[in-house]
Amino acid sequence: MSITYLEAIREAQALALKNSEDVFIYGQDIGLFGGAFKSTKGLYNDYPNRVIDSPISEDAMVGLAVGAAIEGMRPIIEMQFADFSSVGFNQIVNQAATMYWRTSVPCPITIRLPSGGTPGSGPFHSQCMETIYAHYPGTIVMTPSTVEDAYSMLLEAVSIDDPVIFCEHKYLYYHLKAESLPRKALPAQKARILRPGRHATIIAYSAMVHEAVSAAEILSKDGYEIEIVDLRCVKPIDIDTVLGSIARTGRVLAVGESFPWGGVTAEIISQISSEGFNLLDAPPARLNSIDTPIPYHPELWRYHRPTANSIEEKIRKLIKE
Amino acid sequence: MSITYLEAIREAQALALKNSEDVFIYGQDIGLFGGAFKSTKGLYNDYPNRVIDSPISEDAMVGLAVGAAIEGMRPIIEMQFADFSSVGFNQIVNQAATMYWRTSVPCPITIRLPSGGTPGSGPFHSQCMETIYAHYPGTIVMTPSTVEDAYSMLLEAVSIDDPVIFCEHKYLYYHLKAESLPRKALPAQKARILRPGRHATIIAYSAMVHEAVSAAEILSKDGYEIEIVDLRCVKPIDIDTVLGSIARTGRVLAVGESFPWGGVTAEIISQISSEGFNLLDAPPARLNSIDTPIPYHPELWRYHRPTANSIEEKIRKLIKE
Amino acid sequence: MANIANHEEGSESDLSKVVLDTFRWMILARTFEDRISNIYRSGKIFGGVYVGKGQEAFSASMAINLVKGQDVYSPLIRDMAGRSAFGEPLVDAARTYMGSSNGPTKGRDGNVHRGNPREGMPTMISHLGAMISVVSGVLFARRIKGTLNNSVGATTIGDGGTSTGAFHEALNLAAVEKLPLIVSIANNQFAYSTPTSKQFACHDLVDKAVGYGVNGINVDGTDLIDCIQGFQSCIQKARAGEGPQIVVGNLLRLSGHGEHDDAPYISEEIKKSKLGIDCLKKSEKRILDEGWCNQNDIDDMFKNAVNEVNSAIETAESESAPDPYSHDWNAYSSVKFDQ
Amino acid sequence: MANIANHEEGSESDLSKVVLDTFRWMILARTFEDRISNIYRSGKIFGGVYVGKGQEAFSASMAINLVKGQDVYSPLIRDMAGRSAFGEPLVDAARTYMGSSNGPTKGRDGNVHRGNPREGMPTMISHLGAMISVVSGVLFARRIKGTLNNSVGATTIGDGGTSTGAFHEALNLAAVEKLPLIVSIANNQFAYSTPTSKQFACHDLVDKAVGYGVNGINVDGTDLIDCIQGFQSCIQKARAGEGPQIVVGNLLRLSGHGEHDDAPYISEEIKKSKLGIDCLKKSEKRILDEGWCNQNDIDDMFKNAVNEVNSAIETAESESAPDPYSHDWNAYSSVKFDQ
Ligand SMILES: Cc1ncc(C[n+]2csc(CCOP(=O)(O)OP(=O)(O)O)c2C)c(N)n1
Ligand SMILES: Cc1ncc(C[n+]2csc(CCOP(=O)(O)OP(=O)(O)O)c2C)c(N)n1
Ligand SMILES: [Mg+2]
Ligand SMILES: [Mg+2]
Repeated sequence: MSITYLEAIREAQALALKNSEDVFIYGQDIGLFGGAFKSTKGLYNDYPNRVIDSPISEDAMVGLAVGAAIEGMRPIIEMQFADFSSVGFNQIVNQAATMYWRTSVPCPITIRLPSGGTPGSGPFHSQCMETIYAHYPGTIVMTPSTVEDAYSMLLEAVSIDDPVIFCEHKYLYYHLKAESLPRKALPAQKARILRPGRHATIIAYSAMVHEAVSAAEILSKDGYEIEIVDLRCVKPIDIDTVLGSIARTGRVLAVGESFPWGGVTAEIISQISSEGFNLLDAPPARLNSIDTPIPYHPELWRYHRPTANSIEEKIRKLIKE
Repeated sequence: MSITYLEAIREAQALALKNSEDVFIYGQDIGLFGGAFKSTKGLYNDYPNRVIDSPISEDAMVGLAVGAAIEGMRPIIEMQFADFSSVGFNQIVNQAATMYWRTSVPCPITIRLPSGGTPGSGPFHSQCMETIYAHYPGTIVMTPSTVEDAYSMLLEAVSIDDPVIFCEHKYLYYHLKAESLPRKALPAQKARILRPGRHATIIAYSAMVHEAVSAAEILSKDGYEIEIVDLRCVKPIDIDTVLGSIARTGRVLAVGESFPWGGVTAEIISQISSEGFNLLDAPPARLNSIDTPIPYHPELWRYHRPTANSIEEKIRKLIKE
Repeated sequence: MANIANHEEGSESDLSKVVLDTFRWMILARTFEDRISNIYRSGKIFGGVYVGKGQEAFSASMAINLVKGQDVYSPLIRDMAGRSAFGEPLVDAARTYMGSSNGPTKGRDGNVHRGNPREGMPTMISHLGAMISVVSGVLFARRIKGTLNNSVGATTIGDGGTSTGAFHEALNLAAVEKLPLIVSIANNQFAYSTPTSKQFACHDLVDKAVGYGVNGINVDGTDLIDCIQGFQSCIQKARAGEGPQIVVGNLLRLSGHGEHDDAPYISEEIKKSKLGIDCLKKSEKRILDEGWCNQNDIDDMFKNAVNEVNSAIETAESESAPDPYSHDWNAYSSVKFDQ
Repeated sequence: MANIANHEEGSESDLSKVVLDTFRWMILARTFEDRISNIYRSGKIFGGVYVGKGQEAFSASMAINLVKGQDVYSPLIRDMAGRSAFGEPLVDAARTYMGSSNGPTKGRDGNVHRGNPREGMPTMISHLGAMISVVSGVLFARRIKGTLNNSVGATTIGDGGTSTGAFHEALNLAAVEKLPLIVSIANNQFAYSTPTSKQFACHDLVDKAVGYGVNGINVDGTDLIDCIQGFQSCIQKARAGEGPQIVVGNLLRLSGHGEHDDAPYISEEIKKSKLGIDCLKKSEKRILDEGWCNQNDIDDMFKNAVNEVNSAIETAESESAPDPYSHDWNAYSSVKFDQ
């Protein structure tokens, strides 16, 4: 058997629907059609009452989820693309994320954001929005990078009593395969040391983890052992695991696919600098996309986002400092 | 004569309307009524054709501004409170901010966000949203802290060919006074050394500049000379001025009123750590609000945001490290 | 004072009973808000004060037709009367204004931002239009769970709030799902200073109903009996499965937008028009004319209201403000983490 | 082929002329999109392909009534025919699909995301509903500047797009400002897979017009002459200062949502209904029946279209892809700064 990242997301939803009658899925075209990416394929057949097509109304979709959460349910909202969640932004950050704090009533909703770039998708079907949502108090923001994590973290997201922004990466949907789904899993809020090393640490998440791994493989040919930390969850950040790694390597590069200003890499480098200053043997480095909208043309797109090559280059510099 | 921060904003708009027939102001209650904060008071009388009340439609207000900008005008949009710009978020970050890059047609709009906390305003009338907008490519984000800057930077904002998010701080509206309006001004994108020092640098912007100054005054009694850099513009950040200051002091604290995750302080500390690592004699420090929504009750509010006292405390620690 | 909701239709004594009940809540709301305005003017309220003066009949008439413990009610800024009629303890209101740490939000949010989502009162955020989909979500969940039974969800908005995308998306969604949702639109002719002519171009707000495929009616918002009967019929339709209902109330707010605002933009002409009639006075006159009670009874109602208000405010004032040092600074229910 | 917009009404020869002109653009659009679909299937297009098959009559009829250089037109994904009729150079379309660096977005955005804001064609973003307020803004600016004259702004949306808050806010704003805005709603019965029954509950989309206080009409989207005349009358009304106009076209998309989609959700029944009629074939028959031209002329039109398409695609294919190393990576017009 072999299962893709996309199938893992579907399986997690199937299990969540099975485990609890409080779970339902709401989104555009997610019913009989199975979703724009087919991540709810077949679920409508098994749970016609709980896999429901919505109008094109992201604001109301999120509001509806909040109301259902008040009523004790655990809705999953699928945005057709992460980019369109901008229309539901107000309900996410002001309604859902503040609910528990204002009223002491939890708001267990999961918002699935098909995120990130793929060639030819352009500025409005490629965005990574973890930074926007993580900035606001009250949200938990997950960014799984593996098939196993996509599965176990989505299940955990649905079980958490707070709003979870689940950033699933579209580039990984079909590219990534695993042999089987996990039975046990690291808690979602723990970072994972994906690859041990000693010359430098790369902190990455989501699709960038794989670029980092490729870079590390290239660098290993020159004898560099690069440790890779997969953040998994970007809010909260498991800073202890991060600092533990830097304690071993003394050098760090944070890599993120999203825009450069104030994103995950800024938060992580800033936390490292404040809390792990004395662990650092060289200036901490960052790598993000270029500060423009995400280009449509694959030639431009490949250059716009960090890749194994640009990571490799950055690490070579970092190691020399 | 004495002029407040709020009056400076009105005067800048009056001058902008006078200087160019391409300028108009659009927003809720900004016409005859003069705006919720009276920052357009009297302007309707002089320019009834260009100071226009809008319906409660933040999405459409921004869209309209973009259309007018295409047509060569330079609209100023007033959001009644920064917090409500969340409803116009999509048009701001996806329509306005990407316009030039997609089409080579500039989008000279200014969006005024009455920002920041005042006692008793609560979670939805107190937000600082500079982080959200600065994250996206294509926006310029200004955060004036003085009466003079409020005036000159708003004039510059209107003259800039890109969308400017103008974060004016409500706490400063009436609290801050100057003798007169400036005739010459530092370009908006330059940071300002507000107070020279040698023991540490505080990087601040908007209302936090004044808390920093108060902290510095307290600390000066103990012989500590604290340099204060007022960022003025948070995107782009004038990193050269920042690094210049740190080269003198070796220690830095970045202070921001907004939520702690990934904001201006993260970006600035992260840039400093990467580019000015060797200038640092101690771990760079940050101070932001607590990671909850902004509380209504003044007792809670004062504790939630950074104050002169909490800044002072942080600096004392920083100096000992 | 019991919350009378399930009276039978048509009977004269039933009508008089519900009118008197509703009238009492109107008096309580007016008395409370007048008092809060005074305290505001003395500088003792943190933040703004927004009152429902002139809108009490419309507001309370919706809520009086709801059943607490069964129905959902999400009020907005001018719904003091509706809140009371729905069953919100007066002391909760007082605590929120006075910043007591015992209030429903513990001092975290203020004035009109109180509620109890688990007791059928989702708590408003300031962004206009945002509560309609939340109420719809509660109903949607109940339908999935099979617990909808006879319940309805009700929420309110102003003439200005109809311009929001949130209003549109939520109402359209509720119509598609045929949810038992009642949206009352208090058309008080202004959104802050903005007259309806700069807010919408339809002839009548109720004209929007057909575009959503829902039922809509107009009521005279200054007339208590018209309000009660209008809501009664619409709420019954919603309970009967006829889908969302819009009830437009035509009236005037007899105050500024907030108590800081002396509303120079409201013309004398409109104040003197039919819209400017004070629903409280009109109700009183009608009640007396109909002989449903006498002047003494009404005087007692006002006295009782003053006593209730005094005691609620005293309680709230005697309670401590939230203490930032012992406050639970955690925006998360599931986790405790530092950032 | 000139863009005929200001023909006089009523005259038979005028009608035949505009029908033939429009029909030519329909043919060009169909030919081009069929070709692009083929290229897509051969794997040579980056990203998705969304075509307007079945919607050409409705799309082109709006644009043929507009005047380039005067009016504003912001098309959406199914408006290849309208774009052509408005005057978009075919090679711009080809360049965008083929990723030529000479295209209007220089490879920065793709397929349907092309335009020329300064030439009256604001460029769509993907978020549905977002262009309506932009077009309104152009008109609003012209009115302020006194340059509105006779011009109108036109934009299109689908049945699904009417559920967005952006649609509502923009249409309401345009109605309040009485802008000469025409919004065509192509009701092709589905939004991706979602049928209209899950999208709105009104009896007819045109019922929304009264709620905005604007004029609205229905046209048979499969019938070219009905489309042309419908748009003609509405655009004339807008020019005459009668404010926003809604034109609902009832039709079916004769393709998948995108070329990746074989649309199993569209039933045979609806395909065989009147809605499923191919507007191109219907127009051809009508033209021949009326004797407005003969079969040879029509064959020539198709041949010409093929030639035009071939040459546009050849040009685009011969051009270079954008080069990331020399590309101007700057999202700012006013400043050049590194982040
Ligand atoms: C989305 C949004 N934009 C702006 C505001 C600021 N605001 C608060 S109340 C108000 C006027 C509301 O008018 P209306 O809906 O008619 O209600 P009324 O105050 O008349 O009861 C405005 C503009 C807001 N709360 N939400
Ligand atoms: C705000 C927003 N949400 C979701 C989408 C994703 N999306 C793209 S096209 C589409 C269906 C549109 O349906 P309709 O408006 O009927 O137009 P049609 O495709 O039928 O021409 C959807 C949901 C989007 N583009 N914008
Ligand atoms: Mg109103
Ligand atoms: Mg459609």
